[in-house]
Amino acid sequence: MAKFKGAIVVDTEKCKGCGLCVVSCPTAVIELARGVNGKGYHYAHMANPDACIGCSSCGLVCPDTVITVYRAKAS
Amino acid sequence: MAKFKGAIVVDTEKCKGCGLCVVSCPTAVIELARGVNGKGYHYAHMANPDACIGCSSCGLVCPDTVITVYRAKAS
Amino acid sequence: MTATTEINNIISEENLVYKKTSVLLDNEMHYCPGCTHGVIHKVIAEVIEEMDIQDKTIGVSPVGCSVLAYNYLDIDWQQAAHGRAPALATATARLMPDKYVFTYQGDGDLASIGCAEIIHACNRGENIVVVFVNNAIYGMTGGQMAPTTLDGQVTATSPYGRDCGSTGAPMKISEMVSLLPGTRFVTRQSAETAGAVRKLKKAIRKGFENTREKKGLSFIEIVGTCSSGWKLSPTQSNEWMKENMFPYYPLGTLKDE
Amino acid sequence: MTATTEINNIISEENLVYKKTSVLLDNEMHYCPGCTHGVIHKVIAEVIEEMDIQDKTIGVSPVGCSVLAYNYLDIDWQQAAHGRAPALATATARLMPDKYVFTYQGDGDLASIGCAEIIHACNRGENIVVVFVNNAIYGMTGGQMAPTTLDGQVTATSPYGRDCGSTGAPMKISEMVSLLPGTRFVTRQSAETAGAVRKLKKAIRKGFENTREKKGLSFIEIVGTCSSGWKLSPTQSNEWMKENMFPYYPLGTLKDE
Amino acid sequence: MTEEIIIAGFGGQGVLSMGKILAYSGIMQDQEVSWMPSYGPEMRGGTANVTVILSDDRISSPVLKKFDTAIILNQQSMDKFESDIKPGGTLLYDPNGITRHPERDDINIYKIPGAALAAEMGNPKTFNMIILGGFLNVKPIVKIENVKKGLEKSLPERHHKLIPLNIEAIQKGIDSVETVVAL
Amino acid sequence: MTEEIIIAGFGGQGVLSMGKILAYSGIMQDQEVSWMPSYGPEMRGGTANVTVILSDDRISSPVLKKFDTAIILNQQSMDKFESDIKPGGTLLYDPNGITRHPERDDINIYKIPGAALAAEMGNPKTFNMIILGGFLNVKPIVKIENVKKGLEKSLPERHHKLIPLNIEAIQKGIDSVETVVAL
Amino acid sequence: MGDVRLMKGNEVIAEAAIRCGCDGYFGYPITPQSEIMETLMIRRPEEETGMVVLQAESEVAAINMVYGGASCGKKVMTSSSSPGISLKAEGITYLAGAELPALIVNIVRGGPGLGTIQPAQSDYFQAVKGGGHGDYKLIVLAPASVQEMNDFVDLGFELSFKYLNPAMILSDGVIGQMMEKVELADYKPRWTDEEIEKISGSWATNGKKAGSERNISTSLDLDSAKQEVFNHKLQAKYRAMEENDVRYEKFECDDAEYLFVAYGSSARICQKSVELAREKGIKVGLLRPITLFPYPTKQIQEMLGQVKGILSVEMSAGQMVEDVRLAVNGKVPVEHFGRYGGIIPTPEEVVEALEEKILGK
Amino acid sequence: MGDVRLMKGNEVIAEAAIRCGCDGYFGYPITPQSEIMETLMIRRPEEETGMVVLQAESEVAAINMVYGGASCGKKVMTSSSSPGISLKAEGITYLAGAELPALIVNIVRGGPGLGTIQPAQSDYFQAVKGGGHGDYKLIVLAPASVQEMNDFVDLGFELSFKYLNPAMILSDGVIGQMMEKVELADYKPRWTDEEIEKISGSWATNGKKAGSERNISTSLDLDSAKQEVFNHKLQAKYRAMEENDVRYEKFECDDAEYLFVAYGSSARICQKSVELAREKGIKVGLLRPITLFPYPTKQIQEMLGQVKGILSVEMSAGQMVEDVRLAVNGKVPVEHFGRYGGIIPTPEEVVEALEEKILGK
Ligand SMILES: Cc1ncc(C[n+]2csc(CCOP(=O)(O)OP(=O)(O)O)c2C)c(N)n1
Ligand SMILES: Cc1ncc(C[n+]2csc(CCOP(=O)(O)OP(=O)(O)O)c2C)c(N)n1
Ligand code: SF4
Ligand code: SF4
Ligand code: SF4
Ligand code: SF4
Ligand code: SF4
Ligand code: SF4
Ligand SMILES: [Mg+2]
Ligand SMILES: [Mg+2]
Repeated sequence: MAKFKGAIVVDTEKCKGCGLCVVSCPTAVIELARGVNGKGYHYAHMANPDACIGCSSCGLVCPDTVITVYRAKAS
Repeated sequence: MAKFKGAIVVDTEKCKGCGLCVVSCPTAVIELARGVNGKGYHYAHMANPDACIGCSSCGLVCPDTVITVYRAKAS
Repeated sequence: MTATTEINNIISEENLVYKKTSVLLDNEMHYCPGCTHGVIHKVIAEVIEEMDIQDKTIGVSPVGCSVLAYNYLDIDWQQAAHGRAPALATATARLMPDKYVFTYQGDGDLASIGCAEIIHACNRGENIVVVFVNNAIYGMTGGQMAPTTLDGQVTATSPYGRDCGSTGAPMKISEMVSLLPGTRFVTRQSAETAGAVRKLKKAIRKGFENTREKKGLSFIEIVGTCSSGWKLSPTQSNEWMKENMFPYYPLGTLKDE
Repeated sequence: MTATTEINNIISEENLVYKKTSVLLDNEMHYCPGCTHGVIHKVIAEVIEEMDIQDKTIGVSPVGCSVLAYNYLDIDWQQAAHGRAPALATATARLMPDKYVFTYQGDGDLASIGCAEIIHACNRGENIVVVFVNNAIYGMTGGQMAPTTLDGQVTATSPYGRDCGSTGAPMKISEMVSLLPGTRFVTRQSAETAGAVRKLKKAIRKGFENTREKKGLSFIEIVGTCSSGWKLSPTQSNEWMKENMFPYYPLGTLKDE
Repeated sequence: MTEEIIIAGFGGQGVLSMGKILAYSGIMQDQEVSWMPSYGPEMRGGTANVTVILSDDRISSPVLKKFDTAIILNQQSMDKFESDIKPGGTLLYDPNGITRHPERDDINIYKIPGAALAAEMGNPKTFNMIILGGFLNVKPIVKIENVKKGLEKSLPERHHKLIPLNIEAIQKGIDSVETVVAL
Repeated sequence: MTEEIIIAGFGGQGVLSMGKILAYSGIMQDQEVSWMPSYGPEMRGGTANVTVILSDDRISSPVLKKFDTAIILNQQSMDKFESDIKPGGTLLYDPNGITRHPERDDINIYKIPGAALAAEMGNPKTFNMIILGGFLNVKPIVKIENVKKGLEKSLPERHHKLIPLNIEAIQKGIDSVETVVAL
Repeated sequence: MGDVRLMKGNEVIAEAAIRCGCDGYFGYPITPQSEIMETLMIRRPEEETGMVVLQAESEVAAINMVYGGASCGKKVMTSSSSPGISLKAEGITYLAGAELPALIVNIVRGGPGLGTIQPAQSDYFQAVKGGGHGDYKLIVLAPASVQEMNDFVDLGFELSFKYLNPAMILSDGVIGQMMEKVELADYKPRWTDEEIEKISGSWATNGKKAGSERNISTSLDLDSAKQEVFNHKLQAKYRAMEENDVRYEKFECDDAEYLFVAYGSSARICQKSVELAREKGIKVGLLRPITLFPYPTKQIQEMLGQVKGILSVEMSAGQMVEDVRLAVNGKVPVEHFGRYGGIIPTPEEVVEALEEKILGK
Repeated sequence: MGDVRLMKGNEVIAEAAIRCGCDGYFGYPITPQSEIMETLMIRRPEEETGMVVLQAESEVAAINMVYGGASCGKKVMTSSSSPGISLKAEGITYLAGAELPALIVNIVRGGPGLGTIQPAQSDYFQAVKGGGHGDYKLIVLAPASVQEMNDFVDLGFELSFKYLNPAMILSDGVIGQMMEKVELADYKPRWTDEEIEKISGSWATNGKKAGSERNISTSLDLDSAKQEVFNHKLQAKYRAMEENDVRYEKFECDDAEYLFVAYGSSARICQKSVELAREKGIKVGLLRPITLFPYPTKQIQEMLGQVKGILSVEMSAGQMVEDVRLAVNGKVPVEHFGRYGGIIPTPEEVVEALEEKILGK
């Protein structure tokens, strides 16, 4: 089991649904939503939150810098 | 003794007296004249004609292409 | 504890590990989804924040998709005529030697119309950082061929694939400028993975540090994507880039003096 | 037989070994005494005569002392804007692929203002010959600094000697263009001795032969003198060139494919 | 006869090509036509609109301020163009995504559920042809046979197999118009 | 007082600097001056001429067609400028290299063997000062002390040691003028 | 009727170039005219007619490629939009100075500087008075329809070769981006070497013919006396253009008491304004200069007996209005109405401007 | 009296730049103005005042260096001659579009193309109507003496900063190559960072100050509505220049029945022509526009009650004459006399032209 637990917050209104975070996540946390945001994009969201290790990969690769990443020692 | 005898003809009116032929001659044939031509240049001339071996060096380096070179088997 | 409450516990100030730097403005970027320009902007902003040089940094934006870079980074900016950013940066750096001056240029801007300006700025060793975004296409004008477009690549002005026989080989700019004594640091990076982004950040930081030490010109090429111009999705674009661009434009540092 | 009669005997048609080619016109050249441009003009004219391509050769003259090259070689000429000769030659060669097109350019023209045009023409591998006369100065405008001016060299715009720290190192153009896949033949020659002139002629001939075989771009740099700009006599200039230019711009062929 | 039309909506809705097919149809019946898009910044996305004019006479301005007909496909365009319809003119719109319906009472107003019908047809690309059909119902200024000829002329050969589907969509549009206000 | 002068000769004869010293001398006695060279193509060699005006009033055109005085130092310049001297004006020339002597009879004509005198002085660089002296003989428009001041002002410090030689040459020139025609 | 299509103005330029036997196009992308080169690239004329199409490294390179190609006696062209045309200024004056025929297309956008990419007519001065240095003129054609975008390519080359002077098509995004019905011209074959010899043999630098003088393409004459003579020759040529090749069009001018003068897309808008104004009972006509140089000065003067005031309508802050005023020379009031920076005036506001600025007087 | 020297116009430009506290010069050699940069290099101002002097790789680079330097709130300048100025066209319109102050010197030579290196005034249109694209204007100063070459450097910067608009000194080889007595200005120190902050803090891109908005130097606005508003602002600025900063000089105008209008070196020649004509009993005066933009339109109009005819004298085929005609608007005959392509008219032939073209009428 991972030593850290993580979580991300996506600014869904600003997300452009490019999917780069999805492929960058080592633990397959993120998916694009079925629904669209105000701009018509399928925004990213944590589909599998438990798997998040807070590695920041998604945040780093997001071109629109709409992901904030948190990480805590696994309890 | 050289196998060839040479001679050059300088178009003295067009010569600019740069002296490049002088230094290029392997046998020190050429000198710049004391007098000047119509343009005020000390033109090149064969000061030491006997030494000419017709090697064409002077002709080749003359920027104004005013030297014609002749060569004959040494008699 | 449900998953949601657990997440809510994690999401708190003290656990914050990654957020947008304040040097990035809130203006929404006009770039297409997945555009590499966004990642690069962010990385530059982070370096500026970390080095605490926001008040001393002047960016010079090109004509290209990043023409509006000034809308996104909260620093002073000059918007250059197409290809001429190195000329602006030259004057700016010489007139204000204590400032950090960088150009941000696309491949059309830098390698095509601005070829003379970049080569001469590199040769003079201006004390600037050049951020060169090579997406192998003219993004802004609708996807025409650039000097860096790959052999056979389809663009609006090479609709049957670039014919290098008649248009020349894709230009390897980093290789070229690394030969000039004026460049001190020449590196080729990318930005498609977290690791690549981290490396890119180190490179850009090194560039600005070189400026601080008045070392001369740092040239940072970033091989990027243009999903609109390439007519692929952003993720497909990354794959295409890895498969086609990286072999021709190998990543790594060419010069570090 | 007196010396004079002997000479008169030698001076006869059948003993002729060197004379002005008819491709050179009778117009007196406007160049300063000893200027390398004259030698190079002659050599090009001789190659054109020997290859019998006077009716198929188009010269493109630059802005520089050789702007009036069209007054001296009896072929068709285009007079280009400063630095742009490679652009003219590109169109001319592409529109008339059976012709021999060459540019004749100085170092200010080619390396400074025309930097983008020469690099892109080289990169595209245009089927032309480039004759590049590097005399390390702007001759025509009265001896200002060129990109190829040597470190410490005094010119009108570097009156205390070129300061490479602030103006950059003298540019090695042949080295640079030899890296571009579009160039097939890149060589650096000189013209100060008979031997050098003969070699230069071979190089220029090879360039035109490459054109005939549609091989692409041949780049022939000639390290030359500018006695007016250097403020030396023509013979002193040659010495200065050998001592100072040749070590920095070593003669020889860089590429022959 | 001169008909001055604005077609306005999102970038991806096929606004420009609908206009183009309409204009081509006009040519097929020997009319003068003009098709004038608004072209945006050197960037992607956003709204799109096109002014199409069909006339028996030489066309003067291709850029207009007042229109005989407005075909409106999103809210932004409704806000922008509703007031530009000439009194007595025509407004046709797809209510999908419209939050503020038209308010004028001096024009003819028609609705057509284009998006819904396209979804029904299982092909979102038929959307613009359905709308075109709707327009041809209320303003039959070009004959269907000329639309067909226009399609033949404007589509590349390899897409000609799609023409029947397009005609079907147009027919569907013709059949699906709902009158909101008829003067 | 206004004196409009043309000085014309070969490139190497010091025509321009003679004009400059004359102009500087004018400044030293608080006159207005102008010095206008003809500047040739971006190339070396050839002829040189300069128009120098000294005046107590503001100077209008620095470019003139007619001159009070012409100082002529080669044949080409004689051919070009002889006719441009105002009736009653003055021509001063060095006969060295002149194949066609001046023919006008409505002007004052003076000869000065400048080249010969310079050779005599063993310094060809004094040539232009000798000519200047000749001019000052026939037109003493500036005082020698002002010429001296002008030389001081115009020559870089390191060349000040040459001033006595220059003054000597000027004196030689003043003493060596020969009148050809005096009206 | 020939080949009738619905096409964009920009695309038609490309098509017309191929069909009129153009030998070479050299360009650099810039909105709103990149479709010209893109259309050419798609059409692959190198396979069909042998035409050379090359994306240059810059506008500067492109115009100098044109200079090279034109020097060979070939029909060559380039296209760009405002900032790119500014970069071509040196090359353009060289073309004029070397008396070379060539076609330059400017699809104007809003300026100054990088400006906007929307249509404008603010490059009139640059085109007509000379963006480059020296006393030279371009032949400037202002199409007002897609059909004219087609026709003026051929016409531009024709005039350009007639006078050995570069010609410019001055248009904007309205005409460039709009589609209209266009009847394409029939294909003319490219000139053969023999034809070029006949047409341009006395100056084309395509290889010195044995027994004849070499040809030189140059704009240099260090001898200013000769340079002045050459300039007189240029001026005489420009006067001949003014004499023989002014083109213009009139709408509803017979009974006009007022006059719009407008070119290109503004003229299209003014046509509508004429209709609208006449509905209101204002007798206004439109004179549309087709050639901006040579300018229809005489044709405007001929209207002066009849009209009481003139409104020059342009998408600029007031440029062509100077040429109208120079023609009118104070005889009747001349005012300017313009929207600019990328904004297109509506036919309605043009009528309002007429009422306010001319009738209100 | 200050520092009086006998200097060439070109040299004085360099000297004045150093003395007026210029921060940077960026240029590229071209005859007949290379002495400007050469003088600067000899003077080594980098050691004296800290001024940066850099030989750029081209005119295009030089003008864009000026754009960069001007963006920093610095006093920067460039100089060139006709072909080089044509290459700067894009950069110049960018400066105008970004509202940047800068000084550009054009020592005009005969054109078009490579032309000659002799003096000419055939770049008037380019300077005054706009060589670059878009609706913009330069402040154009035309010195007629070496003293004015000195004075207008400082004045050029002053006006340029007053209006945030590039200024041009339009001169030629007559003034550039001639020597006259000149009183050099006293040294002004270069602006300190604090002064720059005060003068240009609201726009200079010299580092974003904490707590204040970042500054951006740009000419782009993709929104054409905003671009039009911006253009209106520019136009208002140009009108303000016309209101407040027209400069001109009159000679012998009080009783004049005829008028020469001429600028720069032509005005010097015309001064002599006035003398010559008055010797013949012709009452002619001279109005010399010092600012070519803003143009002394009103001042010409004020002469119209008095004069019977006007001769515009320029070393061009007839450029400024259009502005004279626009001012006169048909009230009296206006004719042009010019020599060009590098030829300078003589005072005598100007008088002849007056007699023939104006008095002969
Ligand atoms: C002088 C000039 N020429 C051309 C253009 C049009 N133009 C705008 S951006 C661009 C190319 C952009 O490509 P690149 O530099 O690769 O940037 P990208 O958009 O790909 O990031 C061109 C040609 C212009 N604005 N100005
Ligand atoms: C656009 C432009 N810029 C500058 C010049 C001035 N100019 C003429 S020749 C020249 C440089 C010539 O030097 P180089 O190319 O080295 O030739 P050289 O005379 O040494 O043979 C320059 C700067 C010009 N004519 N046009
Ligand atoms: S990378 Fe950013 S913009 Fe792209 S889908 Fe993920 S959150 Fe959205
Ligand atoms: S922080 Fe790491 S594990 Fe968590 S979602 Fe982002 S990429 Fe996946
Ligand atoms: S090289 Fe030629 S020009 Fe020079 S001195 Fe010899 S002959 Fe004369
Ligand atoms: S031919 Fe040879 S030997 Fe004779 S003069 Fe010339 S260089 Fe000397
Ligand atoms: S066009 Fe390409 S470079 Fe431009 S924003 Fe879109 S993806 Fe990025
Ligand atoms: S200036 Fe130099 S390059 Fe020019 S002709 Fe004289 S020596 Fe030759
Ligand atoms: Mg790109
Ligand atoms: Mg050189």
